[in-house]
Amino acid sequence: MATKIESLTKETLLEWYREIVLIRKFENMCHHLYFEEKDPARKITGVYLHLATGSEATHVGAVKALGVDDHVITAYRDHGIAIARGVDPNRVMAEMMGKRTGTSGGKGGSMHLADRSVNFWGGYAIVGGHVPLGVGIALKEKYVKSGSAVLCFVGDGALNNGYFHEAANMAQVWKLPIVFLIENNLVGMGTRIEESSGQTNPVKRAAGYGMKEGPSVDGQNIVEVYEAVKAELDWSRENGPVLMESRTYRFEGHGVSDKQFDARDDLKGELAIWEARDPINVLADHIKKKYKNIDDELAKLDTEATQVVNEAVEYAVNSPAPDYNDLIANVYVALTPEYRTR
Amino acid sequence: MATKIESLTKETLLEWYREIVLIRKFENMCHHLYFEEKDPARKITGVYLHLATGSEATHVGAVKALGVDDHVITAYRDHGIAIARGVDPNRVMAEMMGKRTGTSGGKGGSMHLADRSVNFWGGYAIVGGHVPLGVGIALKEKYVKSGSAVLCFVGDGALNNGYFHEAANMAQVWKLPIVFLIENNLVGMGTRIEESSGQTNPVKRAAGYGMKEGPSVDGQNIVEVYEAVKAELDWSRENGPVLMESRTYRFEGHGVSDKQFDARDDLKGELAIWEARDPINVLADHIKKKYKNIDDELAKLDTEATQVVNEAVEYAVNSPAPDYNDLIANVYVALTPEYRTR
Amino acid sequence: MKNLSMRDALRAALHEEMIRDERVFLMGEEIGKWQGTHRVTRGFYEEFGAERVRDTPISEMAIAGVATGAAMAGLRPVAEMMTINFAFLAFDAIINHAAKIHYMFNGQFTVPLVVRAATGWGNQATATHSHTPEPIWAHFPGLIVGCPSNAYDAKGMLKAAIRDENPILFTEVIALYPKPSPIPDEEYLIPIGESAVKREGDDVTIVSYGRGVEWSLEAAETLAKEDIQAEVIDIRWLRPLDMSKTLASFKKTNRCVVVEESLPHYSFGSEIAAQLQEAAFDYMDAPVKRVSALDVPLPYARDIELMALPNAQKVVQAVKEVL
Amino acid sequence: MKNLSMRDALRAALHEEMIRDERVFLMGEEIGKWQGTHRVTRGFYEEFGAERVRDTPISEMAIAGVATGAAMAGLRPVAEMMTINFAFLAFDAIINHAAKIHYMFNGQFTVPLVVRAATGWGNQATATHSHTPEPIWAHFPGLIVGCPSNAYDAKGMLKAAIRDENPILFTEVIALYPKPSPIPDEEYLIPIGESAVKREGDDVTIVSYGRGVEWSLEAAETLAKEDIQAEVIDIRWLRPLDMSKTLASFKKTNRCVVVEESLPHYSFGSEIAAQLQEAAFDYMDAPVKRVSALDVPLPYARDIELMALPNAQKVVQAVKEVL
Ligand SMILES: Cc1ncc(C[n+]2csc(CCOP(=O)(O)OP(=O)(O)O)c2C)c(N)n1
Ligand SMILES: Cc1ncc(C[n+]2csc(CCOP(=O)(O)OP(=O)(O)O)c2C)c(N)n1
Ligand SMILES: [Mg+2]
Ligand SMILES: [Mg+2]
Repeated sequence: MATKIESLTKETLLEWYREIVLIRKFENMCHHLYFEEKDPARKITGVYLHLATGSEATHVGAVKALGVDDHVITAYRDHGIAIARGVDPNRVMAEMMGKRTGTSGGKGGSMHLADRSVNFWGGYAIVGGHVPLGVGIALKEKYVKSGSAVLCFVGDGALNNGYFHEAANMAQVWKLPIVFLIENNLVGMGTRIEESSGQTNPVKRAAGYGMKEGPSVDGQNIVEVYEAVKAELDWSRENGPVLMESRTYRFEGHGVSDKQFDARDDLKGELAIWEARDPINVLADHIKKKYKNIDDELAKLDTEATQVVNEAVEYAVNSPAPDYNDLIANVYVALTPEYRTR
Repeated sequence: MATKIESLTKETLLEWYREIVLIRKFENMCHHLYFEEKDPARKITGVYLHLATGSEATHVGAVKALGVDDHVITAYRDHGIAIARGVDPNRVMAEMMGKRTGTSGGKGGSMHLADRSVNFWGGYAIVGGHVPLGVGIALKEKYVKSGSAVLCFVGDGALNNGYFHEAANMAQVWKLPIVFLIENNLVGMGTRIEESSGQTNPVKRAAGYGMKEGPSVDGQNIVEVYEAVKAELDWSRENGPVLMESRTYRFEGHGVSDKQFDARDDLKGELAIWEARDPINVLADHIKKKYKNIDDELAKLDTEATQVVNEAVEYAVNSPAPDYNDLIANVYVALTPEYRTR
Repeated sequence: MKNLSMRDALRAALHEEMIRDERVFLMGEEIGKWQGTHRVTRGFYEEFGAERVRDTPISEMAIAGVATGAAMAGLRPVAEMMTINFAFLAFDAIINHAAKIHYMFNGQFTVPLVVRAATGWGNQATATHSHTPEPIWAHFPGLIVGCPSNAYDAKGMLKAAIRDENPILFTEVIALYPKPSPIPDEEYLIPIGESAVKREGDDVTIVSYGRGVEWSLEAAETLAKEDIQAEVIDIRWLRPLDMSKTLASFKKTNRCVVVEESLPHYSFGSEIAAQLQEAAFDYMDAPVKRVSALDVPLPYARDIELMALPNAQKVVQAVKEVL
Repeated sequence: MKNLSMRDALRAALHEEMIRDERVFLMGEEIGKWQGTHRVTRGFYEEFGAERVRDTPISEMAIAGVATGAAMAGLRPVAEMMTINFAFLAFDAIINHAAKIHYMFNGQFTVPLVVRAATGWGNQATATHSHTPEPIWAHFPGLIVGCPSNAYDAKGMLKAAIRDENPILFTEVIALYPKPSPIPDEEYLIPIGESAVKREGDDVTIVSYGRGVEWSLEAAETLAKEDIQAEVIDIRWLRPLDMSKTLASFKKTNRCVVVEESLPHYSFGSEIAAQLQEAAFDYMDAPVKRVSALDVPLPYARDIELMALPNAQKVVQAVKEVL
């Protein structure tokens, strides 16, 4: 690790720092707008909002390993991945608020962010459902022999779903360029990995598919995540799928409608241990060790991130809501007679 | 192997021989009644009929390992398993002919044999669908602490289905008494295991569930199958599920509506190799080696088996067909008002 | 008699049945240690333990399939699908296994299984999480499908379901969980396949189930102010479908509006309208009108989502169209 | 012009579209080396190779899901479900993914996916293998659902489906595979969402799709001998549902019978009847009658299975009841 960080430029490290901090502030702002904001015009509403504080190093590190023509797809815990992939935070926040300027025009919401222009494919909320979609994208890239690969985030809980099993096997049979990155935060809602899974070491599942067993990396350490995902993506371009793991943690409850630490007292102690390895601090420590007198620069990035988030909120608040025409639009791609038979 | 056969009584070995031969003749009779029989009153009809010639040693050996209070469940290739478990061949044949005296009253047919009275649970035709049912039966036995276990046959092709994955994991998490016996005949319809599965060694899939990796046995050798299944069933009673394999072969096409060896010329050579290890001959050779001058006894069993099959046909032919009352019966357990609120 | 929310009425039903019959057990995602996503099983894990309150992996096919096997073997599982949307993953397990087994094996096995599932929408849950697909499930013989409209019914219906020998899909409208009804102290059951008149009236028949009953009753109050008396029928069980009260009412009012939270096509309203015109053609003074969700996948943004949702106002308007 | 069976007409459609557009590829169980369970893809593996004719594991969820992903990414997959019964395992993949993605992401992605599936029953395939559930799928907006009634339509409809940008469930009645129609040598397409008058008549309207059209036409011939002229409408696409020809016909005949191979409740007949009484109440001289399968899981035994199946005779009888 110490050696690897040496090879990264200051610019890169600061950019990563900026993004991690931005995502953290973005998530905290979402939390605030949902729970504390009083002005209805500024509130985030609805029954689902899954924050990813704690997993920022996993999200940013993995996404940074992608080339511009590579792809990323994930489940509902998707804000950080969207931002890391370069989706405009204004449009992400607008989506949270259900505005027409949102990435999905306000029709997808927090769980269904996507931005086709940066090959960020969403944002799906049926556990496991996005995994075959990711495999399908990889199939296309192999079909056209592009050399591009797909990064598919998979929750530890999602591994027990039939979708993962069938899609993983198919990817292996067809040797498709895809990295299944198990985002192992040890829990799915309130169920611990030991309670849900006969196999508690996710990468050991690779054997069931004759798939390459990739590394298990420290998900709080962005450099380690980046290096490992990059290597596995490159391997997968030529050789087929890889199953790897990033060990991380969920600092908040599963979603807004629950509070993990209310419901499962037995998990209480664990949070403190993981908070001690906050991905922001882990990266800041690296940077500070490598560059002396960097504190002002980091503080400036913090301030900038706050500004970006505040701006995103203003942008979202001031954006128009979708109307009836939006409600009925895009159910089908236009079924004009001429189109239908062209 | 040589040592193991020593411990078996002559009576047992001859009984097994009788059953293997009976099943073979039964299957051949089904083939005849479907393809060659001219008299419509004697024909087996319909679009599905899956014969299990070639797998008799796997079926009989595994079923014989069950105690009377243990359970067995399987897919549609179920005739031999039914007969081995002691279901009356008359009623099995009646079911093939869709008669009211059939095990399922003529409503289930070849694919849905079952006999509750001998803990033979069927007979299912959605690939993988019976696997969670078997796990549910095992759950019940653990719930009531009976010490009984479940034998669940699973085809090599069925392993790639979400049902298997989810049910296997759940069985492991709950440590249920069930043995998943992979009936590996190398093919699902026309698709070879290497073409369908990233992992071509079925027992290696156990790792994905943290499950006990059981043995891979020679499925043409009834003694080996019996010993291994018995040991794993006993292990599972105390410790939870096991994944094991029996390597066998399908002498016929997948079902009646296809002909494997027409559709896949590339598989042609293989059949001859496997026919050389016909389970009947393998067992007969063992018996003949162990007991001198046994030929007459074996011949007598052959003749008896022929009689049983012929009788079954007559029984079925002379049985009544179900009528309109049967058609509408058993959709629901009676919904009488008194019942509904009792 | 005490007031209980539908959540607590369901909780009481489960509790009573678990006490009454040791074979009854629960399985599902987050029902135990986490106390249930909708808190219907709050406290059960602590009271009944891990054998009878079984937290499962995220494996809907196996939840339904394993519960079916356990039911065949003699237990009486109550499986929870966190929401009915996820039950789509168990479509085969429920429709092509649980609902077929009794028939297919000619009565050798029974499947006394209850699959509970939260249903309904209107809280920005988006397209994949906003189904109320009861009619789709009720298409298939072998399955019973019920959906209560209030806490009182919920308790009696769920208890009847748990005691029944058939596989039952029992859906619970999320928006109704907090709503209270007076619940008697004595035990009661509501028979499977029995619809109910929830309000009497001579001018128009409104037929509904689940949350639609609430909109219908609200609409009936509004209409009453204009001296239009609506009779409101709660179907309660989409299968077996009891048309007796609806038919009797229609023969009196000669006009009918069907109200459903679900999508319009090949649905609840379709079936009720088809049956009425078939069975009571000579009594029809106007076409049967249907009020349902807008025919779109449901969106996230609050305002347009609410535009797509039926409500009392839309019911009032439909009634006026058939008068 | 030559006579082709529906099987060969479909084969020709697939073949032409694969030649025309390199992005079109096939995936499914046994479609390649095994030549297709129903032999629709016979010879394709040899001609197009393993990249474009992809044999899959027995993984219906992944077949539908992977095809959906490939479609989003710009390919034009035609996925085969060996039979529609197995598509129940892909219910979520098709309904809650393929059919939602275009809407949910506000048009960013399109899903030009065709899922072909063999449908129908009547050959002792038993309860789990005897579904004709098109109406259930057509309940959901975002999906297109088509089912041809003959070889000519099959070719034109499938070609249109492959060129369309929407996810489409395309079902093919097994009993119709061997039946021939004359097929023109020139290319033709049959527009999505267009129903057809298959026989003209003034006395009664018979509405159907798939195999029901055959029974309806046969019934019409029988009725013609008694001087009853039936107009037969083939709906062809259950979604989008084109009621224009049915309505026009009904306004002329004032009587209607709906014929379907599927189960009776919450189904095709329900929707057609509901729409007719809603849109043409003043034209109704009799209730709309429905002819469907008996409301049971289908049994194995031949005779009782056939009792449960609709047929021309039952259609004739229903027509007489509405006259
Ligand atoms: C098929 C399905 N079942 C259940 C749910 C409800 N649910 C949403 S998230 C979740 C937990 C997923 O856990 P994991 O995959 O570990 O992801 P994490 O939330 O930890 O990021 C569950 C059970 C769902 N959305 N889809
Ligand atoms: C879910 C599902 N998909 C497809 C089929 C069609 N099908 C029937 S048997 C079979 C092959 C199964 O192979 P395997 O599990 O190896 O069993 P075997 O036939 O070799 O005994 C297939 C694809 C089915 N019945 N169910
Ligand atoms: Mg997790
Ligand atoms: Mg096999």
